[in-house]
Amino acid sequence: MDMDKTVADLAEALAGIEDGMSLMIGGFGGSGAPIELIHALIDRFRSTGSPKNLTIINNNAGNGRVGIAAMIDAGMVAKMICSFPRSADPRAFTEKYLAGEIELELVPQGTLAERIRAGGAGIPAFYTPTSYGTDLAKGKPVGEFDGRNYVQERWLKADVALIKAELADRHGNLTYRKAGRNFSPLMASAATLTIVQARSVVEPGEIDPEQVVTPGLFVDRIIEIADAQQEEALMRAGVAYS
Amino acid sequence: MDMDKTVADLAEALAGIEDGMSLMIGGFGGSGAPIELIHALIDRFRSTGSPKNLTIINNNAGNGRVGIAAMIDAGMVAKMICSFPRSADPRAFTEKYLAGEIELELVPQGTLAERIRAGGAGIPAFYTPTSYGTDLAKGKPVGEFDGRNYVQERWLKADVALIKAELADRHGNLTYRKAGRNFSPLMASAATLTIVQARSVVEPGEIDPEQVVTPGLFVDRIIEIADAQQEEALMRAGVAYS
Amino acid sequence: MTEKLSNAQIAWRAAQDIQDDSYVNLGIGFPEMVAKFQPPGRQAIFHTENGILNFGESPAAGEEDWDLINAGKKAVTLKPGAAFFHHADSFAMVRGGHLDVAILGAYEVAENGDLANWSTGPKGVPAVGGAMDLVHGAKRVAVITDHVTKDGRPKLVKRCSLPLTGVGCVTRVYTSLAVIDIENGRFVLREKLAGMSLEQLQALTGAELLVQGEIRDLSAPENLQ
Amino acid sequence: MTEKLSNAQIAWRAAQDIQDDSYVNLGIGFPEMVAKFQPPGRQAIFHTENGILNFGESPAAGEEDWDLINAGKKAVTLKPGAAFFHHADSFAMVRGGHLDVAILGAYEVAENGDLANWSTGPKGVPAVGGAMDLVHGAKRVAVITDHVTKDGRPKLVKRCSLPLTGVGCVTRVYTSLAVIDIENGRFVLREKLAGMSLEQLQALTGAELLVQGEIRDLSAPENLQ
Repeated sequence: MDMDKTVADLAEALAGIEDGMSLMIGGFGGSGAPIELIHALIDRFRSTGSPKNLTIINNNAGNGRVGIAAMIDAGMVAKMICSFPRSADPRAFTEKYLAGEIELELVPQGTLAERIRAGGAGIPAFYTPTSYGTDLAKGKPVGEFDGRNYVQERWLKADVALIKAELADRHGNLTYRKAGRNFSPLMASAATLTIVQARSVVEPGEIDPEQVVTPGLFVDRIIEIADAQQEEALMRAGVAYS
Repeated sequence: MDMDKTVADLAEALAGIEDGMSLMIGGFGGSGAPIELIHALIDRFRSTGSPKNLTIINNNAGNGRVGIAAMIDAGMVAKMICSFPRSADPRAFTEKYLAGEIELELVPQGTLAERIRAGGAGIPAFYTPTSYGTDLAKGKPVGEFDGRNYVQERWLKADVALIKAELADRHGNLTYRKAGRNFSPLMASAATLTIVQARSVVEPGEIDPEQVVTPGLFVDRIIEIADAQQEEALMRAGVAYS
Repeated sequence: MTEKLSNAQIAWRAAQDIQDDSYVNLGIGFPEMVAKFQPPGRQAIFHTENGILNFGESPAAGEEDWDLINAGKKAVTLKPGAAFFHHADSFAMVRGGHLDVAILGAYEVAENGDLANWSTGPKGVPAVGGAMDLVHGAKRVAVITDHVTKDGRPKLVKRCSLPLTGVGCVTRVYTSLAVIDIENGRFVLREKLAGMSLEQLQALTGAELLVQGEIRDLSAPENLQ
Repeated sequence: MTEKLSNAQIAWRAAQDIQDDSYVNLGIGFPEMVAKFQPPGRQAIFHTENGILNFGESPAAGEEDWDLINAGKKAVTLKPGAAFFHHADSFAMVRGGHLDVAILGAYEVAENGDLANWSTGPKGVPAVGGAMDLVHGAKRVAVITDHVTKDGRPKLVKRCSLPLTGVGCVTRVYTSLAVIDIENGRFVLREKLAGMSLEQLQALTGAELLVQGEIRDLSAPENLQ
């Protein structure tokens, strides 16, 4: 029968996310953040105590009291892998970090993107000039090519990716909205289970094949969230998901 | 003033291509092959004796007696870097190769694509499972990651890229036609000088920012060729560019 | 009873193992035939190296669009839900383990899973294409092949004598005579033609065939096109 | 005569060196101000790490689209000819040498071109963002900064004492007092405020200022907004 990756509800979309897993979460600040998927996962944690001890991979570490910040507040997150754990309102992460209750792996932004891309592309390691000679390169192998020094970086994969898309067809072909694209196409390729909330689910063929940004083979589950919330707007409105 | 990368004619588009340079030429078979740029370069060689001793980077090594095959026939090409120097009519390359008159660097197709992408992305080297344990890995460093063996491959850059696009705006933002995309976005990023023939040149803003495939910063010159020839059609018609 | 399966029958047999909703790459040439024999009710999505997902059959003669071709440079069509992408993204799909199965041809397959399918030796013009990439990454790498060469020598061997495409990469071989899994560096016989004895098959095979449990009859419809 | 240039004046001065048709990345915070002072008749195209080329000014209050932001998470607009792309492509532009100039802030710049601009030490929450990527790749990496810290210590130093962002990466520094090139591991003075002597400037600088040829007057329009 014709392929259909849509699921009935948020609970089904998030099934199988377990304690200790690594989650890549799309978005750069509030742009592209899959708030409904995140909040539904928080709901599950509140009602069942799971998933916890999660490693979250995102450029940032949450803003205000919603989204990733609310996951941190709820106590679901053991470790953040990110480039910039600051924001307009970084309290959720800052408090836990300074209390020693959350681990931080700080990765330069371009290296973070390239490591995720490498994870999706089957490239176990690559060399980059970024961070050479700095504290963030400590302990990493270095290599010299054509007289210039580089740091060897490893791929980054995850158990799950949570992604916000604009259009999704039932096969999982995706488009994104404006700069909401950011890390999401990379993360979709680097996770074992890629879960997408899309503003609109359409029939295969309704997205021009030349305009597909994430081809469907990277996507496992799709749920339509027509009126998704925007993290930045929630944060500015002072909303706390608690 | 507003950026304008269009040039007046093919001669201006190709200015500065000199003996001994490396040229990435877009296309996979006839799909995406910039025939008018190639043939204009052959014209220049015929009238001036230059450019010659070129290194050509393409998936294939020409077909029939047009395009890259005609460059080889004309005696402009010293070396091919490609994955598959065979075609429906591979005589041009085969004859020169068997006569020892042209050098071949054979690269697995995915490794060729990734090396070019690495060239454009500032990644001097990466590891891939492809070709491990085969003749094509001989002499290359190997590395073990998570118990599996990989081959270290180097980036590939070129002096010039010749690209066929569908739409180009004056800033150099490009779209491609169907599978004519193939290596072209990678090559556009990995060459010092990227020269594009586009079916249609449009004003900035006429290509939806979400549908740009090659952003303009990778492009240096644009020429509109409204009725471009198709290599496969020429080959099947028995055309020889001589 | 057939003396041996035709190429179409081998392709048919391989197609029966492709699960619904699979992402599949078929090597150029003979393996392309597998696409014709998808069981009714199942949908596989086909990937081609030059940047298309979910392409379909060849267009009618005269309807070809030469910007819409597969890795074998043959004109194809698109199915609803197709996508285009560039070559680096295409091989990210391959190398990154996103294809469920790749089905390739072979000159030789060794019992340790080594595959030789790109070069018959130092003569002529070497050409590798995407074969060395495809053997790494797809979750399952299968081979379809005649059981023996045109001059009767085994293609299933102890160790490959021809230049390798990949090391330890093949997990199943569909031949004109048998279906054989490669497990722990050994050929394990799963199916053989009913009219052929194990001894006959072994005599045509260059390494020992292990028997573990039932050996099913290998059969395929007659008159496949 | 100004005692020192304001931030706006430093940004204005840096903007004068951005050539027509340049591709430019401005670090978050103070460097973003450079975009306001492009000379008339010149067009630079601005890149932001989160995947936009050719973005424009902030929208009016209330008109923000929070999917259309820059690396500083500020709402922006698009100019005709803009493009979106994902983060790996965005940093391919950075790392691959496709930007003509990156203009960044600094805690310290050393005469060997080392830059420290991401961490003031082990206290608090460390955050690096794209700074370590931007310092490698752009054809020209310039810094804009006050000449001294708030408590009067030199920011241009012999060797950085704070954690490095990049090694030997800065080629020009625009300060509140001077324009200084970094060549062969030395500070070369190009411009200084007319009312300031070389000795006064040297006293505020943590490493020797080389003088090669003419030293021009550093000046910028008053009342820049």
